[in-house]
Amino acid sequence: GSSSTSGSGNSDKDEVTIGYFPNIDHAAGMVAEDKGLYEEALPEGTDVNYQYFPDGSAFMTAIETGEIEGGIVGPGPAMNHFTSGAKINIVAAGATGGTVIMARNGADIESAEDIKGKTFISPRVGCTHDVQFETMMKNEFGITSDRLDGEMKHVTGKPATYSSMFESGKVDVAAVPEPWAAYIEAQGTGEVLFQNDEVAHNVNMPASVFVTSEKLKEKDPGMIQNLVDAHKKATDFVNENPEESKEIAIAQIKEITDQELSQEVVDSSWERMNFTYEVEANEIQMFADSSYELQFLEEKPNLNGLVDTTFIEE
Amino acid sequence: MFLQLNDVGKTFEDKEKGEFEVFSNIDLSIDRKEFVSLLGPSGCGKSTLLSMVAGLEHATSGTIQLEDKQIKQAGPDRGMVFQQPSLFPWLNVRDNVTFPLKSTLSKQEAEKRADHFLKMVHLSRFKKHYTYELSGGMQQRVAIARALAMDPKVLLMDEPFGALDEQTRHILHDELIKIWEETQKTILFVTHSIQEAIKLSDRVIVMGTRPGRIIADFNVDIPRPRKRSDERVIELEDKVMNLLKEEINKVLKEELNNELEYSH
Amino acid sequence: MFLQLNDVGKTFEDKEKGEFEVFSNIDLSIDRKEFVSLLGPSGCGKSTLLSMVAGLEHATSGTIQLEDKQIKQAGPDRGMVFQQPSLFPWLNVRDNVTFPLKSTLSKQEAEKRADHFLKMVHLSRFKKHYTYELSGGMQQRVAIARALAMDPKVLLMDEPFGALDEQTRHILHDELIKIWEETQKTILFVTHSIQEAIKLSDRVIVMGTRPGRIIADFNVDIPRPRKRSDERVIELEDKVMNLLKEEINKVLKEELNNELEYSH
Amino acid sequence: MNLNILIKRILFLVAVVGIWQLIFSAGVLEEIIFPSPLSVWEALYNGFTTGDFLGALGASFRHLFIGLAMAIAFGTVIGVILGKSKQADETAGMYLIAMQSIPSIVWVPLAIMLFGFSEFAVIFVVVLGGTFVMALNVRTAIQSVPPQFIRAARTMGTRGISSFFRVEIPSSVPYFMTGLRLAWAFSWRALMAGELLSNGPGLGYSLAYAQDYARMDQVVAIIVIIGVIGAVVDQFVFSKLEKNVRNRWGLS
Amino acid sequence: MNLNILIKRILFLVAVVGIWQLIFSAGVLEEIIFPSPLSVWEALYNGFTTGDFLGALGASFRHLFIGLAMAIAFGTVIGVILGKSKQADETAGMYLIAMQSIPSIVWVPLAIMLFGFSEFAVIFVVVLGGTFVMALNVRTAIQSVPPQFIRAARTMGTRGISSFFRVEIPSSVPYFMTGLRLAWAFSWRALMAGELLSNGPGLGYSLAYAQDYARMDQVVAIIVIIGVIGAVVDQFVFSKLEKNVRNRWGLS
Ligand SMILES: Nc1ncnc2c1ncn2[C@@H]1O[C@H](COP(=O)(O)OP(=O)(O)OP(=O)(O)O)[C@@H](O)[C@H]1O
Ligand SMILES: Nc1ncnc2c1ncn2[C@@H]1O[C@H](COP(=O)(O)OP(=O)(O)OP(=O)(O)O)[C@@H](O)[C@H]1O
Ligand SMILES: [Mg+2]
Ligand SMILES: [Mg+2]
Repeated sequence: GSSSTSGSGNSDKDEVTIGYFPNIDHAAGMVAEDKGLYEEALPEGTDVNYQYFPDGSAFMTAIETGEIEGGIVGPGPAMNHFTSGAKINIVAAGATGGTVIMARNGADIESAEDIKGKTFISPRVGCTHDVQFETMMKNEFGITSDRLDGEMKHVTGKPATYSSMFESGKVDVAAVPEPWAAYIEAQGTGEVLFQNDEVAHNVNMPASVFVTSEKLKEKDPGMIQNLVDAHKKATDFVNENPEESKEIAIAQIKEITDQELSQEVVDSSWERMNFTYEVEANEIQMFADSSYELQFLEEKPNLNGLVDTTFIEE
Repeated sequence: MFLQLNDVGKTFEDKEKGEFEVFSNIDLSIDRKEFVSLLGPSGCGKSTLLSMVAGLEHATSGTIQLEDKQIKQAGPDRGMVFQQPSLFPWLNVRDNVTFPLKSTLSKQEAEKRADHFLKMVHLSRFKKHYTYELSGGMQQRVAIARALAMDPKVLLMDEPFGALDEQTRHILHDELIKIWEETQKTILFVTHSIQEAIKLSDRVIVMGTRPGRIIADFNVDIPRPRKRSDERVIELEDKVMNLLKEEINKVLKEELNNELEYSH
Repeated sequence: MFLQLNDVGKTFEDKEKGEFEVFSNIDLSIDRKEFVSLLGPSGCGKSTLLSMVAGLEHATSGTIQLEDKQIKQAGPDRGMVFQQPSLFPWLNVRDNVTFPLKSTLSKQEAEKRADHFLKMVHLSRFKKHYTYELSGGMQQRVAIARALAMDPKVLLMDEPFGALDEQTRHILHDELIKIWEETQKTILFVTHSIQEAIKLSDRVIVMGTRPGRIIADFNVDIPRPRKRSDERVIELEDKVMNLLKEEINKVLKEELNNELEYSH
Repeated sequence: MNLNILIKRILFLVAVVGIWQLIFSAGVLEEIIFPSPLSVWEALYNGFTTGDFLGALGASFRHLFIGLAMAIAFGTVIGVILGKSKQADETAGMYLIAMQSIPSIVWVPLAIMLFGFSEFAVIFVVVLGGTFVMALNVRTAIQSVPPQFIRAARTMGTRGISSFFRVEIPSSVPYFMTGLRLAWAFSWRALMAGELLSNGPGLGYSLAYAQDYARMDQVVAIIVIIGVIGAVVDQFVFSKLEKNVRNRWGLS
Repeated sequence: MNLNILIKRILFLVAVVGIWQLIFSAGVLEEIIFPSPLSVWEALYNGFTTGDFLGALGASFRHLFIGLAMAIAFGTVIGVILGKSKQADETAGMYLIAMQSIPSIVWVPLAIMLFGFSEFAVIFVVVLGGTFVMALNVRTAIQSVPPQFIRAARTMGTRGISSFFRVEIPSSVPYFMTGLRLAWAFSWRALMAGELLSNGPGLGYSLAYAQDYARMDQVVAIIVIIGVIGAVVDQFVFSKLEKNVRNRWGLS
C-alpha cells in the first residue's frame, strides 16, 4: 500500500488530506475516495490526498498535528484524545455496529462463563471494541479483565492477525471489528460467540465517526461543511448501492492492504453494520462513562463540545 | 652434563612464507651453577632456543636434556623470566609469587616462601600492591622472585632488563649477581648487550644470523664485581664487537634494502 | 654567546601536589656548532630544560637567548627530535619531512629538500612508505631528517635513541656524528647513557636531582671516532659514573621506599 | 567531581528547562503536543505517588534482569566456544555479527508471533538484544589473552583446564566487563522496543499507553525516567566497573 | 578469506536451513506462525520482483542517508566543541551520555507528536539515534590527539588553527571512523524503530505491515533482508574502513 502524504501539516486551502482505515465500517470513506466525492464538494482546484492509518491513536495524532484535516476513526480514540485535551470535533457518524465477539474453535467456549481464565484480544487497550466487549462482560456477566484484577487476560493486536492467533491457540476470544469477524468465520478458525447486536453500545453508538479539528472549525467551517456533505453523500450511496459499494470496498482494501476479501466475507460483515451519519452526543457520553467505569479514563469524562451535529443538520 | 643440547634445529612452518629454518646443528653443554649468556643480533634465534629449553617450543631435530632427562614440555624445574612483563595483573605481588606454589605447598608455606624471595629482591614492602602500581624494574624483580620461588634447576632469562633504562639496569645487574651467588642457580641469560653479557656471565655464547648458529664461546674468567674500565673487560668487549659487526651489518643491510651500498 | 641560559628556573603548578620546582638557577652557555649532551638521572629535568629551549615550555624565572634574541615560543629555528616517535602516521615519509616546509617553500623545492635529507639518513628508498611500515630506528632517522630539513640553528634531541636496541643505537650514533660534521649544526642532546654522551659530544653536562641542578660540565676533547676501549673514554666514564652514583641512589631509595636501608 | 562542575551542570539543566518553558509560554505549539515543564513534573509526581511508574519500573526490571542474565549466560557460552575453537569461529563467527546487526525491535513481531503476548516475548527480545554482543566480546576476550600469560603459566607447570581457569578467565575479565556494559546497553534498548510493542506491564508499555491517550506530559515524563535510568546505570554501574577493572588490569 | 572458510560457512547456512525445514516438516508449529524456508524464499522473490521491497529499501536508505548525514554533521560540531572546551565538556558532557542511553525507539512517540507521520519524523529519530554517539566519539577523538603530535608541530612552527587542521583533524581520523561506524549502527537501529511505528514507506514499515496482516513469510523475509544489509554494511564498509585506518595510523 502506498499513498501520497501531504508531508507536514498544512492548512493550505488548496490541499486537503483525509484519513481513514481500510475497514468495512469506513466504507463511506472508501466510496468517497473512489467516487471523488470530496473533490466534488470542495471548491474547484482543491487537491485531496488520502492517508491510511494503522490505528486510531495514530489517526488522532495526525489530526492534532494538523497533518490531516479530517477523516473517519473509531469513537474510542477520538474520545480518549478529547479527554486528554485534544481540540477536535465529531461532526458525523460513519457506521454503527460491526463489533462481533468471536471464540476460537477448540477453546471450549460456549457461554460467557467459559471466558473466565481465558485470553481475549482487541485492537488496542481501551479501543471502541474493547470497551464494548468489556462493558458487556462486566455488566451482564460480572467478568472483568486482568487490568481490573479480573479473570480475563487481555492482549492486543491487529485484527488481521486474529485468525492466525486463533489457529495457533495464542488467544481464545476476540473483540473483532468487521470484516475480520466474517474473515475468521470463513477461515474456520473461530465462531461467533456474541453477535454484533448483543455487545454493549451497539445499536446507536457509532462504530466509526467523522472527526475534524477545532482549529479548522474556527478557521474554515465552510470546508468542514463541504467534507460533511461529501460524507453524507457517500453514506447515502452506500445504503442505496450496497453491491457496488462492496465492490469498491473489496478493491480498496486489496489496493491498500494487499488482502483480497471474498465476496462472502464482505456480504456477511455488511449484514452486521448499519451505515448512517447520524450521531447523538449522549450515546457517546454513555460510551465514555462505560470507558470510565472500566478505568480506561482517570477522570469522569465530560464530553461537552465533542460532538457537533450542526454540520449534518445543515 | 647438566644441560645438554645435541644437534638441535628448529624450523617454523609459516603459512605465508613457507618453511623457515631458524637454526640447525646447535650443540651446547652447560654446567651446574654456570651463568651463561646468549648474545647475538636480532632474529638469530636466541629466544627460540631459550623457549626450547623451557619446553615452550619443540625442537624440530636433535635433543635437549636436563640432568640426562629429555625435555618434553614446560615444567617448574625451569623458571623463566621474560622481557615483557608477564606478571598477572589480577593478582597482587605476593599472589603472583605464590602462583606456581599453589599445587605443591600449603597456603601458609607458599606465602612464607614468597615473602622470603620478595625480601631477596627488596620488595617486601610491596607485597599487597598490584602490577600497575609498580615500575618496570620492580615488575622484573617480582618476576625473578616468582621464578626463584619454584626452586627451579635452571633460571632462563630472555632479555629481562631489555625494556629498562640504563640506571635501573645497572642496579638489577648487581642484584642478580648477588641472588645468583646466594641461590647457586644455573642461569641461561639472553641479551643484546655485549656489555651486559660480559659484566654478568661465566660464559658468553655469541650467535650469528642467517642461518642462526653459534659463532663463538668465550669463557669470562674475570673476578666479580667486574668494572667497565677493567682492561680484560674492554678487551673481551672489543673481541665480541668485532665478531658481531659483520652479523649486525647483515641485518642492517636487509633493513635498508641495500641502500647503503649505493648511497655511500 | 650563541645559546645562553641565565638563571633559569621552572616550577610546575600541580593541582594535586601543589607547586613543584624542577630546578632553579640554571646557567648554561653553548657555542655555535657545539655538540652538547645533558646527562642525569630520571626526573632531574632534562626534558623540561630542552622543552624550554624549544619554546614548548616557559621559564618560570630567568632568560633563554638564542643569538641574543629571547626565546618566546617554538619556532623552526630550533628543530626537535623526541624519544617517542612523533612522525605523523597519516603522511608518508617524504610528506612528513616536507611538513614544516609547506609554508615557506614550493612543493617542488620542499620535496627536493626532503629527498636530500632522506638520502643523508639513507632512507631514499622509503620515501613513499608510511610510519607503520618502518622500524623504530628508521622512524628516528626520518625524524632527524625532518628536523634538519627546516635548517634550524639548533638541533634539540631528547633521548632520540632511548627506545632502540643497542645495535641499532650504535649505527645511529655513527650516522649522527657524520650528519653533524656535514651540516655543522649546534646539537643539544639529552640522554641517560654515560657511554652515549661521551661517545658523541664535545661537552657533557651532568645534572643532579632533587633539586635539579648542574653538577658538572666536562669537555670531551678526545678525537672522533671514539672507541669504547680508549683510555680517556674509560677515565671520563668512571668520573661521570661516580658523580652520578649518589644521584641514582637518591632515585632508587625513593622507589623502594627506603627498603634497602633495613633489608641490607 | 567537584562542586564547581556540579553547579555548572545544574545551571545547564535549569537553562534547558527555562528555554522549554519559554517555548511553551510563547504558545506556538498546542499544549497537547508540547507539554509544559510543570505538567511533566506533575505527571512524574503523580506517576510515582500513585505507584503506576513504580509498578511499570518493577516489571521492566524483572524483564531486564531475567533477559540479561540469560543473554550473559548464552553469550558467554557461545563466546567461549568461538574463542577457543578456530573451526567454530570460522564457521559461525560471521553469522554472529549479522545477528548482532539486526535491530532488536525487528525481533518483536517474530517474538509476538512465536510466543504470543506473554512477558516471555519481551524477555525473548531482551535476550536476543544482549546475547550476540556478549558473545562477540567474550570471543574477543578469549582471543585476546596475552600469549605471554599462557606461556608464563606453562613455565610454572600450569596448563590445560587449570590454565583456562587460573589464567585465561581472569585475564579476560576486562573484555568481559565491556561485554557486560554493551549487553546491558543493547538489552535496555531491546527491552524498550519489546515493551513498547507488547502488552504490558512495563515502562515501554506505559509509554505506548500514554501515547494512545495523548498524554504528552506522561510521554515526556517516561522519556525522562528512561534517560535517567539509562545514564545512571551506564555511568555509575557498568562504565565505572569497567574502568576500575581496566585500570587494575593495566589496560588504560 | 579462503575457499575453505567459505565452504564451511555455506555448509553452516545449509545446515541451519535444513533444521528449519525439519522443524517445519515435523509440523509441531502451525504454518501461519512458522513459515517454511521455501515460502520465505518465495516472499523474498515476490517482494523483489514486484518491486515492493526495492521501493521500501529505497525509502529506508533515503531516510538513513539524510538522517545519518545530519547526525554526523551535528555530532561532529558538538564533539569538536566539547573536545576543545573543557568548560563545555564539564557542563554538557554528562547530558550527552544520558541522551545517548535513551533507546531511540523512545523518541518515536515524541517525534510523531512533534512532526506528525511525515518522513521527517523518521529522519528526526535517525538523527537522534546517531548524533550523540558521533559526538561522544568526536569528543574522544579530539581529546586523544597525542600531545606529542601537537608539540612536534609547534617545534615546526605550526600552531593554532593551522595545527587544528593539519594535525588534530588528521590525527583524529581513527576515532572519527569509530564514531562513523557506531553512528551508522545506532542510526540503523533507530531507522527500524522509527519506520516500524510510522506510516511508511520503508523497510520497517513493511515489516510492521506484514505483521499486521499475519504474513510470517514476509516478516521473516524482511528480517533476513535487514540482517544481511546490517551485516554487509557493517563488515564490508565501516569495519573495514576503520580497520584500514587504524592500521595505517599504527593503532592496532
Ligand atoms: N612462531 C613463529 N613462527 C614463525 N617464525 C618465527 C616464530 N617465532 C620466531 N620466528 C622467527 O624466528 C627467528 C628467530 O626469532 P627469535 O625470536 O628467536 O629471535 P631473537 O634472537 O630472540 O631476536 P630478538 O633479539 O629480536 O629477540 C626470527 O626470524 C623470527 O621471525
Ligand atoms: N607538566 C608537568 N606537570 C607537573 N610536573 C611535571 C610536568 N612535566 C614534568 N614534571 C615533573 O618535572 C620533573 C622533571 O621532569 P623531566 O621530564 O624534565 O625529567 P627528565 O630528566 O627528562 O626525566 P627522564 O629521564 O625520566 O625523561 C619530574 O619530576 C616530573 O614529574
Ligand atoms: Mg628474542
Ligand atoms: Mg625526559
